[in-house]
Amino acid sequence: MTELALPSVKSPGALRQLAIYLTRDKLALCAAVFLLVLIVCVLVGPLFVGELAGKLGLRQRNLPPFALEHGFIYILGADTLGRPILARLIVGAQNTLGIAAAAVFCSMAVGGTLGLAAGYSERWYSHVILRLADVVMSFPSLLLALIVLYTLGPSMTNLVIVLAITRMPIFIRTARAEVLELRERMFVSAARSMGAGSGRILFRHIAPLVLPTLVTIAAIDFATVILAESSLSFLGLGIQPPDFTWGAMVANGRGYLKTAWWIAFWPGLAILLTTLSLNILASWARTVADPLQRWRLQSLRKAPR
Amino acid sequence: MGNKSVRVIAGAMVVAGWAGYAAAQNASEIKIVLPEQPANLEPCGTIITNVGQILSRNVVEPLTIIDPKSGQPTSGLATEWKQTDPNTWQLKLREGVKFQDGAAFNAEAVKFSIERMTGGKLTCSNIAKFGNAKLTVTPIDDLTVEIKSDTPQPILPTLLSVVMIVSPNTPADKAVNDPVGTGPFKLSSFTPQTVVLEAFDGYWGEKPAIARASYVWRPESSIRAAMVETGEADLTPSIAIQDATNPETDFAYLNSETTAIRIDAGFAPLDDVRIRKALNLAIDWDGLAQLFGEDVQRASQMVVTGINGHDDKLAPWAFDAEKARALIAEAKAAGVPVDTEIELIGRNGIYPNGTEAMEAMMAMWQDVGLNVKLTMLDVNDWLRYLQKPFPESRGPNLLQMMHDNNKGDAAFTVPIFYTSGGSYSTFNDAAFDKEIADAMAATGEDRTAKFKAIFAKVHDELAVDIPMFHMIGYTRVGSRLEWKPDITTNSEIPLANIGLKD
Amino acid sequence: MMLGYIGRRAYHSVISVIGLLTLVFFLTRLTGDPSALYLPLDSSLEARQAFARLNGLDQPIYVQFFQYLHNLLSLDFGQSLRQNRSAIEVALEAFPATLKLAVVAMTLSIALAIVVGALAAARPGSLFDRIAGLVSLAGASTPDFWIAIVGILVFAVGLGVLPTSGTGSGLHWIMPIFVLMLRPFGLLVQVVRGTMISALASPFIKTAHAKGMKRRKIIFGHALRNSLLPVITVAGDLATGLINGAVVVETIFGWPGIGKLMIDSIIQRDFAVVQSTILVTAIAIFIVNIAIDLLYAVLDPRIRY
Amino acid sequence: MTASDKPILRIDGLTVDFLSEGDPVRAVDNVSFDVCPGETLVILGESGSGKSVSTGTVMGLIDCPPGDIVSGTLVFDGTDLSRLDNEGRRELNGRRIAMIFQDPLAYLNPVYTVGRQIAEVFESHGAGEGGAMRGRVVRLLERVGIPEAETRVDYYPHQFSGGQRQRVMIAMAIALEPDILIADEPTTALDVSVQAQILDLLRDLQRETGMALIMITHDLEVAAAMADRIIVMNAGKVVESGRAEDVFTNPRHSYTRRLMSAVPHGDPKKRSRPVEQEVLLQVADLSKHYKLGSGPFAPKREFKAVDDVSFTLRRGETVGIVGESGSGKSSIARMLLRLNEPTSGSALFAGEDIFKLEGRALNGFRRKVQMVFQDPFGSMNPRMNVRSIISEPWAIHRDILPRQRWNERVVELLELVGLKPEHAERYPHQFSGGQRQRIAIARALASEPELIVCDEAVSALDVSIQMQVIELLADLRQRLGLSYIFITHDLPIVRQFADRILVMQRGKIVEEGETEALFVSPRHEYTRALLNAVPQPKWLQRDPTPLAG
Repeated sequence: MTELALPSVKSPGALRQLAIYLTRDKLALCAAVFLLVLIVCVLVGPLFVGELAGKLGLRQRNLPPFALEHGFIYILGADTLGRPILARLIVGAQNTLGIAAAAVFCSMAVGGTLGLAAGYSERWYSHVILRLADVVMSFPSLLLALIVLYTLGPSMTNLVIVLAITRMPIFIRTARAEVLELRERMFVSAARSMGAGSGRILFRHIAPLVLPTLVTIAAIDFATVILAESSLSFLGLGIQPPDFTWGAMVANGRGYLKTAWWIAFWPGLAILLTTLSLNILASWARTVADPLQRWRLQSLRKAPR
Repeated sequence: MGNKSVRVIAGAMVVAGWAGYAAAQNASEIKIVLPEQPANLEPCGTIITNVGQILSRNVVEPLTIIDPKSGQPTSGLATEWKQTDPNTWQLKLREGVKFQDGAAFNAEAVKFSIERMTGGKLTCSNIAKFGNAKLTVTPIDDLTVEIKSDTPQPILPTLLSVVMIVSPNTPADKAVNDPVGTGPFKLSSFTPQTVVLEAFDGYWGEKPAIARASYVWRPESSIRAAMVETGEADLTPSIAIQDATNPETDFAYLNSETTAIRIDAGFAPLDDVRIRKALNLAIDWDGLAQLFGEDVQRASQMVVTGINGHDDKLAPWAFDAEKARALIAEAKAAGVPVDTEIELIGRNGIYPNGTEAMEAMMAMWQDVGLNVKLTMLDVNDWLRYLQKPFPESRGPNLLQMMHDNNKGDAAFTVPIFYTSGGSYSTFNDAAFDKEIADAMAATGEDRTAKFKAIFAKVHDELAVDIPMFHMIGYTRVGSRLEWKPDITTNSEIPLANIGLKD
Repeated sequence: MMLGYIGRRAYHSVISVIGLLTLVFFLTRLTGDPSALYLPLDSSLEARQAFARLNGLDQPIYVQFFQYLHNLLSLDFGQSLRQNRSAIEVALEAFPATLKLAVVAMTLSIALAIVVGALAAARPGSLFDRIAGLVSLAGASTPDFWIAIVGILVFAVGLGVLPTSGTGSGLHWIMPIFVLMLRPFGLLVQVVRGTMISALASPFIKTAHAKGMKRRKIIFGHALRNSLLPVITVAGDLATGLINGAVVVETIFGWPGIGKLMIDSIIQRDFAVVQSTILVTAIAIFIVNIAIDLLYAVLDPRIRY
Repeated sequence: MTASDKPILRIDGLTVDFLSEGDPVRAVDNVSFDVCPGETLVILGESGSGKSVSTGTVMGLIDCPPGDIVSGTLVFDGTDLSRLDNEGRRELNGRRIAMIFQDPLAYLNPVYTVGRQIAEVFESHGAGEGGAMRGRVVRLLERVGIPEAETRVDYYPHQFSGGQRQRVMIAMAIALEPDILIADEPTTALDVSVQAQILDLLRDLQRETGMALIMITHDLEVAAAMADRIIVMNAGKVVESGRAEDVFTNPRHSYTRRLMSAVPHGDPKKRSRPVEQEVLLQVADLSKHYKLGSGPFAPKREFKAVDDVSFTLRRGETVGIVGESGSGKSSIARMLLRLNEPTSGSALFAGEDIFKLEGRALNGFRRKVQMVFQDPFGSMNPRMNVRSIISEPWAIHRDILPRQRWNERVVELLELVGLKPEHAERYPHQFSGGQRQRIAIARALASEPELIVCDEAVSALDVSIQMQVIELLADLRQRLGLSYIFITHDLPIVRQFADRILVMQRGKIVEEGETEALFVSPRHEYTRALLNAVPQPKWLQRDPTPLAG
């Protein structure tokens, strides 16, 4: 991972600066707006369309999109049980993003902490942690997921646990690598010479500098997790009906791609746009973080000739 | 960029590629695409769909063959049979039959095959059809055998349709992947990609039109359909209804599978017959039927027409939400805890659109005020609920299930479902067990009548299950083939019956 | 020294592999007794118990485990319940198919990603850069099974230029490879671009300019060579993660590889095969990692083990 | 040939902006100068004076954030450089105009052998191919004084010492005998002795090839040693220019005068008042050995970073430890602060052995001894603002100060080190080098220490700033009765600040003595070498006999 350090976001000035940089990159702006809208939908949407999403309409199975006679909610068409796809997209977003967010957060928190420990100390447990990471790394994550889900049963929580575990190594390794570099920095020696204990150095001095990197990875991982979840659904082990996610919607609709493409298309598109937005924002953040690149996002005014 | 990259690769590969891909198979060679890879090719496992569809009556042949129309056994490798006493049958064997390895087909070979099945040294699925009967086979002469059983076997000839005769040179103590039988085709190769059969010149019967058949497998229905459409394959025995879009090539057939929901009558509120009837009444059957295609038949019992014991008069439950609500209210008044959560246990991929069906039914039941919650399980967990011993932890539950009886007689259905000892049965009623025992022992008209009575009672009085539909399978048959699926297609695809247009 | 290093790595990997196998053993056993799966639905309880006895599944789990370890010592990896032959044989038979897929896909992704990424980095913000970025990210953001099925419907059924699935001619490779490439290619382009940009900003590039070197030589000779290391790291992780993509691709395109085998055998509870596949893939992954480390040493003279 | 008077390069009214958020930052403002063949022009200025930028434009190297040439002409040998396209520029670079940089390690590509990198110069200008080139490269390396050039030609940059790397850079630059060599701070990162050698090399090469040499430096000695003519830059403007001797002997511009006055000269008043006899620190037989040989090629051997060092420090005294890089002076500092454990030896601080302290005792000791590091930026957490940086010692040692008094104390300290109260809310990156070092000192003072160890505390700063910081330290010493261990590679600086000086070489103390005495009559030859290494002004050197064409 390339070293990323977002400009300190403590002062409001920095925040405004970030906002300005965002407006300079149209693509990133669109991505941000899209995600914003999405989050709003997730928060308030279910209140309005919650029960519609489960409402059977066997008489309007596979209703094609852009037909308004059944009402606007059917604008994107209806699925194999005649349920409005739009409503299901909104409700599905809640599960999809909920699961991804939870999984990514867990793996970042746990993996990050383990990585810090493994990087800072030379004791036995740092070796254990690394071997652990190796084990998970050399364990095809889909298989791990399948086994655990078979063992624990495919519930929402277990799904989160599995996805979190499979994504953990990357955080462990990155955090460790960063710590190995940071702990040799002068200000760490300075702190130690002042008598600061390991805990203080680790969490007051090192962690804050590792965090931005982890956050950026998390953004990219968020996308990975959404995709992983959809792959699980494809193998029939994602989240189980009556609950559903975008991945599950794509998986269920895939059989109809030829006859009723819209059933799998819209959720597929939703996944694509979401992950794409996250990736775009991540690479935008990389540019902002890089002092050699940041100027690309600045308004450069030349002196009058 | 991604697309550009494809172009690049394509460009690179087209040259090398074209030849291999475009080479059309020659006329008498066909390719069949199955939904899944056969785990093995053990002839004793032909009742497993994807094994049977390859081996049964192609490589290995049974002693008797069930006639799809009547459900009665007809001559296979055994030409005629008679019952000498309730426990004993005597068979005449076909003359001039050779095994593909040159060994002669005779009474000894039959003895060997049956003992190999029943020996218990290898896992033999087919033997399950015999229940726990102990068979002793004694050759009378070269082409006559006598089969003795410890219990009366009124329908032994029917049972014999699952006895696949293998060459005496087959190892008797371990399962094999290179079966040798008497069939019109012999196994040419078995790789993770494909199984290839080639015509066997020494076949006793008439020479089939097909010279060579290769089997491949694709789990995605849409892809199987596409393969036949593009001519990469000539036949796929099962595609999902949504893929059966072309009347020229796609044929529906009653596939002897009956779908149902089992009610676990052991728990309140399901122990109350009113609730069980309400469950039957609450479903919008016509609406549900759309999930499986307009040709599905609404089922009132667990066997299809043509199976001895099927009761054509028996009318299925009709959709009547009001009546359902009334029954529930009545039960509630009588103190039945109707609000208890009822777990609806489904199984992933049990049949096309099975999951959607469960979702729909859950919604409908909730609609009439029953607290039904859906849980989808994978096969292995689902089996724990299907078969005894049931999990201790279970509460009131409904189980999605599918029953396939293409063996011509209700005997393959009734005992497992409705006797106290039956491995699917959730209730025990000594009197009812007695009735079933009688039916099992009876023969002819009497037998048929008894089974009909049983189905009627199950449906009208006990309502311990919710028969859904007699299912329709869809096959896609390439334009150059002359073939129609029938009720046996799920268990066998005799290549000999496939003709070639030209 | 080099040998010593490899020895150390090998030792670590052996530990992880053993840990892995133990984990898999117990996890899989937790998914329940498979007897019922292998017998027809209407088979009796006795039949099932007989089956369990026949395959030693009735033993207490720790006994089974020691039995397993004991057999391992004599390189007996157990029998496949499903295919009634040696499990390792099954795994090894399936492995090459996947290996071929992975190697081709990875090589192409890396090669293409380097070219595209380098060109994008040469003129950051240019039209090419933006398009390349968008396309690559989109590639990395699409559910692979979805794109696979769409691909079949379009190229095989619609246009009829490619075979739907299966193996054989070169044409059969195109779609699986393409689907498998999407994600690695997408992510690698990002990495290459990022590292190239920072490499192009590094002082020795100034020197090269001061020498009067040609721009092309500077980009591909100096900058690229120095930005390869992180690319290789990421490529390595992607390669090890490729097995997941392989599962989907193999399932859809009927490719008889180890990924599909893995999933099938866990679904079928064919424990011995699951363990064997894990063993094979884990070893493969371990070899990849070693190779990467050695590649480091080759590419960067400062790195010595 | 001798310095002709016809300029090979003439720059007129060059103005360069750095574009950034909002208004552009003027880096170079209307700068004009020229240089003739065989002549050495020194551009003298402190960091940020724009001296590097002006020459960067000559090579067409302007780094991000993007530079923008607002106006000015750069005429090289009759061609206007600002009108050249990339190809034309490429033709000139390396062939007729060459450049060497401050930090050779960074400016050499780590993954290619030096031989290859030098050969590239020939290739780029179609001046030779494959086998033949190797010979030329080797000869070049020999010329710039790389021993065993025949084999080292295949070595990688990291396998050379700092001085040798700079020689490699030079070899690369002179490969095609350019008309102009631009040297941007070529010796700044090097030890004085090495610096002298490099300067000699440059002089010799110039004499041989008759090339013009444009030398950029902030170091007055170096400037004096090299310059024929000199221009002094400050804040992007040329403030003074002329013959070196004139500028140095009677500077006219005020800024130049300040620079000159910043040149250290032994001024007793900066020394501490007579010291008490109480011994504060007693170091005995201190050693630190490192096990080497983790590499594949290096055999297992032991490296003695610090070898059996003993010295004493009285309360209120300042001891200077002088030595070049790798002499082990910093290792001593790190051990005294318990950052590294010694291999053997003892150090009694106020009677207690530092190396035996544990737990609370150790914390107590850490309060009394503080360190000021070379790189103030690196020694501060970029994520913490000045307030939390300075108050960190109180957060660690709870008993020093009650929390409610922190803020006012921070303000006191800031004022004490000459900063403003409002600085408390800012972050390190918002300060200049000198200010950062003041913050570092404030932090050191926060725990009311008795001894402050300064490890190269001023080396990274511009000369004028250096003096201010030294004065601050001296002033604090008076007011707070502090003791210092002052570690540096720069003799002149300690001369006016330290009471006693230890000269270290390869982990050993080779000479110890009262400052004046040591400067006037150095006994050990290494000390002498160090003193002589300080370059002599060119106009005092006996004039080099010019070589014929």
